[in-house]
Amino acid sequence: MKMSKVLGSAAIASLLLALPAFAQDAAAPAAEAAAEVATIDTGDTAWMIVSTLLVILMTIPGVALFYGGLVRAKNILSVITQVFGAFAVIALLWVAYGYSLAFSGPTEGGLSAFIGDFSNFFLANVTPDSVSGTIPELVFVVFQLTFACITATLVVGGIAERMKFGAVIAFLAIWFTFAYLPIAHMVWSGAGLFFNMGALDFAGGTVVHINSGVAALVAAIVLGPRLGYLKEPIAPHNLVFTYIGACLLWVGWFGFNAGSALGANGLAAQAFLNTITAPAAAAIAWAVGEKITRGHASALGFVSGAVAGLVAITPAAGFAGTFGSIVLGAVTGFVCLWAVVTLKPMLKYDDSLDVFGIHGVGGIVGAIGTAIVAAPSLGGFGAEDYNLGGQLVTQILAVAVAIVWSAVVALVAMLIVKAIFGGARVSESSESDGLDLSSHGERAYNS
Amino acid sequence: MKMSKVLGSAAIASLLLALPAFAQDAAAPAAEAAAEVATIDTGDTAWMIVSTLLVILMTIPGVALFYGGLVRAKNILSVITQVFGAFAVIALLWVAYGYSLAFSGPTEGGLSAFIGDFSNFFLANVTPDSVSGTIPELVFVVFQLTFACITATLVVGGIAERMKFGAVIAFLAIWFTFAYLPIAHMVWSGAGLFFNMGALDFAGGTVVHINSGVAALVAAIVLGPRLGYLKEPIAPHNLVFTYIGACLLWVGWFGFNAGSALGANGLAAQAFLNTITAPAAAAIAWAVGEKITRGHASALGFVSGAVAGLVAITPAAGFAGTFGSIVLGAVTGFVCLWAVVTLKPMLKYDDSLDVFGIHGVGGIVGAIGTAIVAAPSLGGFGAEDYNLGGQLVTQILAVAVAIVWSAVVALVAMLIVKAIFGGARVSESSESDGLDLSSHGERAYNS
Amino acid sequence: MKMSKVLGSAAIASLLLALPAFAQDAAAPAAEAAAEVATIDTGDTAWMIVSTLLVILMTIPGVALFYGGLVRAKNILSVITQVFGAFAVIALLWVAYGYSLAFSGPTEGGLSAFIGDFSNFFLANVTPDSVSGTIPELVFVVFQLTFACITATLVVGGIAERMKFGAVIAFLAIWFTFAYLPIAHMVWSGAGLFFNMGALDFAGGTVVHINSGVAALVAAIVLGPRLGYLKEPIAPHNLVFTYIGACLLWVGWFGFNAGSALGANGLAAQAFLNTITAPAAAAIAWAVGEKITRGHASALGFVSGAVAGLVAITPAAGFAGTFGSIVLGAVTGFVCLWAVVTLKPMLKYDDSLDVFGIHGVGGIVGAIGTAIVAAPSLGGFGAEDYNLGGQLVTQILAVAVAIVWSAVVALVAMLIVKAIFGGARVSESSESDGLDLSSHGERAYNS
Amino acid sequence: MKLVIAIIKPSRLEEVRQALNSLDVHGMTVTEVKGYGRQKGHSEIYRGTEYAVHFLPKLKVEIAVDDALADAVSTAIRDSAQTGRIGDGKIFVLDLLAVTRIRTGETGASAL
Amino acid sequence: MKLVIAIIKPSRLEEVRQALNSLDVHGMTVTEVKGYGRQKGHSEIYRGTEYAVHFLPKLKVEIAVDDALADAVSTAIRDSAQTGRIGDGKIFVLDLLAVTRIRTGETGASAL
Amino acid sequence: MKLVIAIIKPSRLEEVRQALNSLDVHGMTVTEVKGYGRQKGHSEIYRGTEYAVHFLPKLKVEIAVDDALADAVSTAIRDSAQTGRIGDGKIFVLDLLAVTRIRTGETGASAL
Ligand SMILES: Nc1ncnc2c1ncn2[C@@H]1O[C@H](COP(=O)(O)OP(=O)(O)O)[C@@H](O)[C@H]1O
Ligand SMILES: Nc1ncnc2c1ncn2[C@@H]1O[C@H](COP(=O)(O)OP(=O)(O)O)[C@@H](O)[C@H]1O
Ligand SMILES: Nc1ncnc2c1ncn2[C@@H]1O[C@H](COP(=O)(O)OP(=O)(O)O)[C@@H](O)[C@H]1O
Repeated sequence: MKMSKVLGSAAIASLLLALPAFAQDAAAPAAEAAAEVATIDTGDTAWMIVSTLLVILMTIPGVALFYGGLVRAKNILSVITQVFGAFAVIALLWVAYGYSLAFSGPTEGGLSAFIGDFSNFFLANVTPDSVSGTIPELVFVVFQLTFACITATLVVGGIAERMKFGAVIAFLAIWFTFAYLPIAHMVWSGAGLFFNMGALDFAGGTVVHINSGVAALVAAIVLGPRLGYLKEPIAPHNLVFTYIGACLLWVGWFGFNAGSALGANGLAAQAFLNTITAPAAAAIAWAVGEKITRGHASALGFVSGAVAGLVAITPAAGFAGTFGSIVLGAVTGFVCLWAVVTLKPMLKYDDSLDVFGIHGVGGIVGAIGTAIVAAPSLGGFGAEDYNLGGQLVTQILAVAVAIVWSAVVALVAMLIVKAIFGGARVSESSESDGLDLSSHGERAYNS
Repeated sequence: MKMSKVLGSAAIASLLLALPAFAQDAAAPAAEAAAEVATIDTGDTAWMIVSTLLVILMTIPGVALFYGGLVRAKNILSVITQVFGAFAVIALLWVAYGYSLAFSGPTEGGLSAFIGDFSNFFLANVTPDSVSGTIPELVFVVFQLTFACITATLVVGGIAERMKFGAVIAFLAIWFTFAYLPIAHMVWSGAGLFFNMGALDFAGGTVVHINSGVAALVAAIVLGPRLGYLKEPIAPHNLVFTYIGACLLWVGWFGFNAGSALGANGLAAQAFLNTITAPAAAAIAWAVGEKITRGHASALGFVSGAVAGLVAITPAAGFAGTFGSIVLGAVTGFVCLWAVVTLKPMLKYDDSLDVFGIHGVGGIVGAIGTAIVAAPSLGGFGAEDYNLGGQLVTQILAVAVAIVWSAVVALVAMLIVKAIFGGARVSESSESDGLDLSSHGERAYNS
Repeated sequence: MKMSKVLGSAAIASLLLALPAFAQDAAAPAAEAAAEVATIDTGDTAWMIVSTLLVILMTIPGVALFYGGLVRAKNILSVITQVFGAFAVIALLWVAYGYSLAFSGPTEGGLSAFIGDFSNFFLANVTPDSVSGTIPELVFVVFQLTFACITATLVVGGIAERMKFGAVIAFLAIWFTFAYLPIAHMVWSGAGLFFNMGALDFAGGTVVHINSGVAALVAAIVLGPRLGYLKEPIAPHNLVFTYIGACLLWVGWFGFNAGSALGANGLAAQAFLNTITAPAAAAIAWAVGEKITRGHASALGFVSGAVAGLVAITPAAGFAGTFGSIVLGAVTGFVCLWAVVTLKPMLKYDDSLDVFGIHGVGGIVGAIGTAIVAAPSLGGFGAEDYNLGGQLVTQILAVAVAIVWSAVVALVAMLIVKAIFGGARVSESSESDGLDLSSHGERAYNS
Repeated sequence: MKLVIAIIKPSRLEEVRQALNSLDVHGMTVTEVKGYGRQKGHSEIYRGTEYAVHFLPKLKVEIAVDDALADAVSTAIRDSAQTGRIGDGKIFVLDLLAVTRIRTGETGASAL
Repeated sequence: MKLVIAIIKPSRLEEVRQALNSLDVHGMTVTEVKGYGRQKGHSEIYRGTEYAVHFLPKLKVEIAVDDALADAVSTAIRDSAQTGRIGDGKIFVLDLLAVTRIRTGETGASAL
Repeated sequence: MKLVIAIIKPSRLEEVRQALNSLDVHGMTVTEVKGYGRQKGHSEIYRGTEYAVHFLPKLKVEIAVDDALADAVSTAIRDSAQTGRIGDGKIFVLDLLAVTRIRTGETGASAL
């Protein structure tokens, strides 16, 4: 088990056997950790601790504000409370069984390709001196905890302004258990299916973004549109909050992407740089697209583009060269603008805050694009014997499996929740009074 | 003196001689530092620098927003300015004599059990190359500076919406000098009373939270309730600001708690994990308590619970096991909910923003609870020969002394301030116009 | 080239040959890096990665909120979008040619004293394993990128509420290329003019603050005042946003100043401490000044003073002793208050958000003050053979050159932009409707 | 002329506006108000303190019309604003002595 | 019927509401307004620029009542809203031609 | 007495206030309102969804005056509020039966 954990924790590091230059330094930890006397590197540990809290900053208040500003004033508390509640619940579930199911278990045989086991139930056998790579295993545990939490909270954007609070939490808990954990295991565990297929996902484009985007879409469709959707205006009530949220997402994303190097090194630096260039290019692309098609480059456009770019670079952060990251970002900016402005109205679903349009679509573009930008011939850091065609197939395969898996689980979870809560939606009058008042007994703003 | 400083700085590290596993690594620094040629660890230094700025982030804007959102729109500037002003003043006082009185002085004899001396007046003898443990002494100086600052600003919540600006600052300066400094010395200095009693306070539950909670309560009582208190509604004017503040408190608290390990290591990792689990459990507990007693789980409830949990885990962060931290958090969530919802109305005092209800009560629960969750038999990291009963007594003793000390100083300080400023309260008309306008000549919101 | 890059990157480190105590450790990296096999220090790398994202946090959302809260509700989106757009564009320009022109090129001859060359066009020859000092060169690249970005966004405050969006971006791109890059090169490159003159600028007082303050002033004058300026009230629409922005500026500034030590060490610690004491003293000075002259110490006064103090300590952060930083801060607080309250109305220019009054004036006071506070006789860390008089002359010379250079480029850039965009200002009706609606087709606040 | 003042539920504004348009009434002034009446308010709780909120958000719509149109306008508003649930609001009619269009100085019905 | 319009200090609303309740008047509409009059405003300073603020926050309370009640209502408001300090406000009484309850279509006094 | 109600552009308030002062009218009540009329609104776009905004920000200024002053006040407002561009607003004049000053209980013109 220890062995597989180390592999698990060193999953990303291992992927880098691809990268010529700093392969040694990067892969070293794994080996070392496996050895009898493992020691930690305080510099790597410092950076990973910071990365962990950065991802928390992305979630609370990052995601909460990004979403909260986009809803009407009567629903903001409901949205930010759903995010906060989900964060707290998923954090405890992660400690209870999430980490164990995602990263423990045998290296092969049985279900090991799909899910781990309970050998670390409530972090059994994980002590302050357990080491994973060059950092304390507990740091790896909390770093991964934050990924699980933010993924769940992202889904909130799809069902905003109409779902019962308890139902939201229950839905996310079920979905986390049966969709997030297996997919995280498949991608990052040494025993995982995708991991062994050689799928590239540096910081979780598939696990986090495709996964949450698809779940949000399914949930939104099952739930049905908000009252008055497409009939009356439903304008964002405070774009400054949305802007603050987007900025905190960007800042926190450095922990998310550069942190996925699992150390303070040149790989982290490249991932950091790509996490600036891709969203910058995507923000500009989205704004230019708006300017051309609508005559105005909007504030919401800039920040939406940036988030789309961040999503797209996530799986490629450590594999793309500087130029590749710019191109990937720009392309994603245009594609997501199209998804939000053209695709959504076409299909008439009410994904309230465009979780699918930005995280789902952006995640897919990123996951597939990773195969391209990782190509050494295109300035990427893929292996010497890199086979673009083959990698493309692998990526598409992984994406397809993830989409189907997440969609099915989300659908079933919604049906269960509907059954338990006697419908997942609040009453019409509660919805028109606003969820802040009807679900939480408060209003956000008073004089 | 140097010796005691090192002990002081390594106080927490030393406590960990308790912890079997990583005692060596943790205690090593102290020894090393004592040796002639001390060198710093860049990884530990990086983490401690970051921890320091995280605690500043907790204060400005963290505490400011958490409190500011809870007052009426006409008083928000007064609250956030009191926080900002107190931060600036206490920071300078810390550099002038605070650090010296808290951490310098002889190891025994005279007042050494209660207070230090002036040997580091204006940081005399502290140069960029002085070392404390594995970090530059100056890093320890600023890290501790932030603790002093946040403690003072927390008190602002108790006297909000009615006290003269100058009086607030003067009161805090006096209280800082005669209550914060001695208690910090007693707990953290190698020569300190509680330190030598063996009281456990990992990150300052007694020094920071009990201390400020009690001072706020006393000040609030001396000051009397706000006009219209319990007669007319005094609703929070912007719960989104309160939410942002709470999130920044949580994020910053990782520097506060994990930073108190004074390095980037497994101990920091355990403290970090506990700083996620305890507040998560407390937030859920508070919300569930509300749901049961009032029918709604509120946004304010979730964040209040989280803060209560953060307070409670503070003294126990490095001593509690994962499970213990969850239990401690949950218990605190319920107890603080009771303190705020039942105790306060019962006693009719107007602790405007529940500093006592959350920091005072939460701090007491945490300080006493630490004795329990630290027990190895309960998965804690107490010493091998850990004696729960004895530790309980020690903790309760330390808490009692701190409460009395802080209360007496706060009372005297208020009386002095009243005398100097001809009453500590603003005029009735100033209070009903709002302090923003009457004390600062501004309004926060214009079109 | 590599050599000069190393010097460039180690520029600050080298300056510290001045500092007796830790000169060795500080300068070591440079040498080391120059050697064949350079290795990174993970602790230094961790801190520098964090410093980089802190400077981004200062910019988005820091600067955006600080400025956004000061404008009227109808223009806030335009301001924060200008900041966001500028950040994205300058980031890409930096990667494309900015880094190369600022830090590459021959060590002497030709234009090397004024500007670099294109040898690192699109980061050519910079790989994840290139090392600069004790950190990956890519970390140095992104750290410097953030300086370029924030400098450009600071200028936005001068032209707020009246300039065409495209014109703002174009103006900043031109000014960045012909003013920021050369001045950054002159100050920080081993081949730079000021660098070789021995001008002291620890973290960019001249490059960032004087530079942006002067550009903002010139742009504001060329643009002319806002409609109704000095006739009707133009009050800040949300001082809480301004407060949040100011706090994030302060927190982020630790990355800016302490990060300029390029490592996690005692020098960084001193810079960190000074970055607390100077702004604290300046905030108090400004507030006291207001209290005396106007009867009220205001919230806006406190935060404006703090920012002024941060600006002033920037060039001196690593050279000033604790006491010197306090004095420098206090003096700057008073001077900038005067500049904003007395000088501006006197000269009747409409520097909307006082970029010149705070960054320009504060930067000048700081740059000149650095010569004084760096004097060992005054507790500073100047070289043993420190010559105060001579240093003063050098500093004033550097400041003068920077002022003229920035002003001329800004003027020309504005004229070019006016020509291209058929006037740089929006129409009168657009201005009175507000730029949010007229330039971006949105409103920030809805119900 | 008459000044018709209607207190309606915020959600009905769009319907009312369209109903008036179909009567060729193309001008109105709307104010956000708080209403108190038969419709019960709600209570909010913050940190355990409960506040009874008696006043509910409503919109006040003011329309100046020619005498001839007054009844038609009232009826149109009643029909378009009605939900049948308590709190639908009221319509008040006042006598309007004079009207001036500021831009042109026109007065009387032609100023509407 | 009459439409009684009172401009009062925000802090007096609760008293006024209760005074009207005791007259069995259970309906009113309240608007946040800014008032200008004898009561002096204040000045605000931002970064040294001083703004004279002439308008002060007030509440406008509108109550439609049967003629018989009009005087009683005015008196009740005057007594409950009075602080004796400048800026207490005014009470205006207008003639009200017609009232309709939107929910039911009732008109006249019974619609109140 | 009369109650003069003017709907004006927000940017004209200061001019109107001064014009009234010069007529020795030192009291008024101002409300932020949204206006609908000939003046076209605008459209806003968020994430591709377009919203037509029909209502524009206006200010409602209410002035109670003695009959004798009513016309002068109307004229003063018209002149000071006029920009000549569409959307300048309207002036309505209503009959005012009674006025009371809450502070003193004075009634009639002397209460103004
Ligand atoms: N006497 C009144 N004077 C002024 N406004 C009134 C009066 N009575 C009711 N209103 C307004 O009408 C709204 C609806 O009245 P309410 O009695 O709640 O329901 P309904 O109109 O269905 O009887 C109230 O919220 C209030 O704004
Ligand atoms: N002529 C008027 N027309 C309309 N409203 C008025 C008039 N005079 C005063 N008011 C309103 O009454 C409020 C109080 O009037 P003010 O003269 O300040 O004090 P007082 O009512 O005690 O004389 C003002 O703020 C304004 O809202
Ligand atoms: N019939 C009406 N009843 C009430 N208010 C009206 C009426 N017509 C116009 N208004 C108000 O007057 C404002 C200006 O009217 P509008 O027709 O746009 O321009 P103008 O006054 O120049 O003709 C509108 O925004 C509205 O607030």
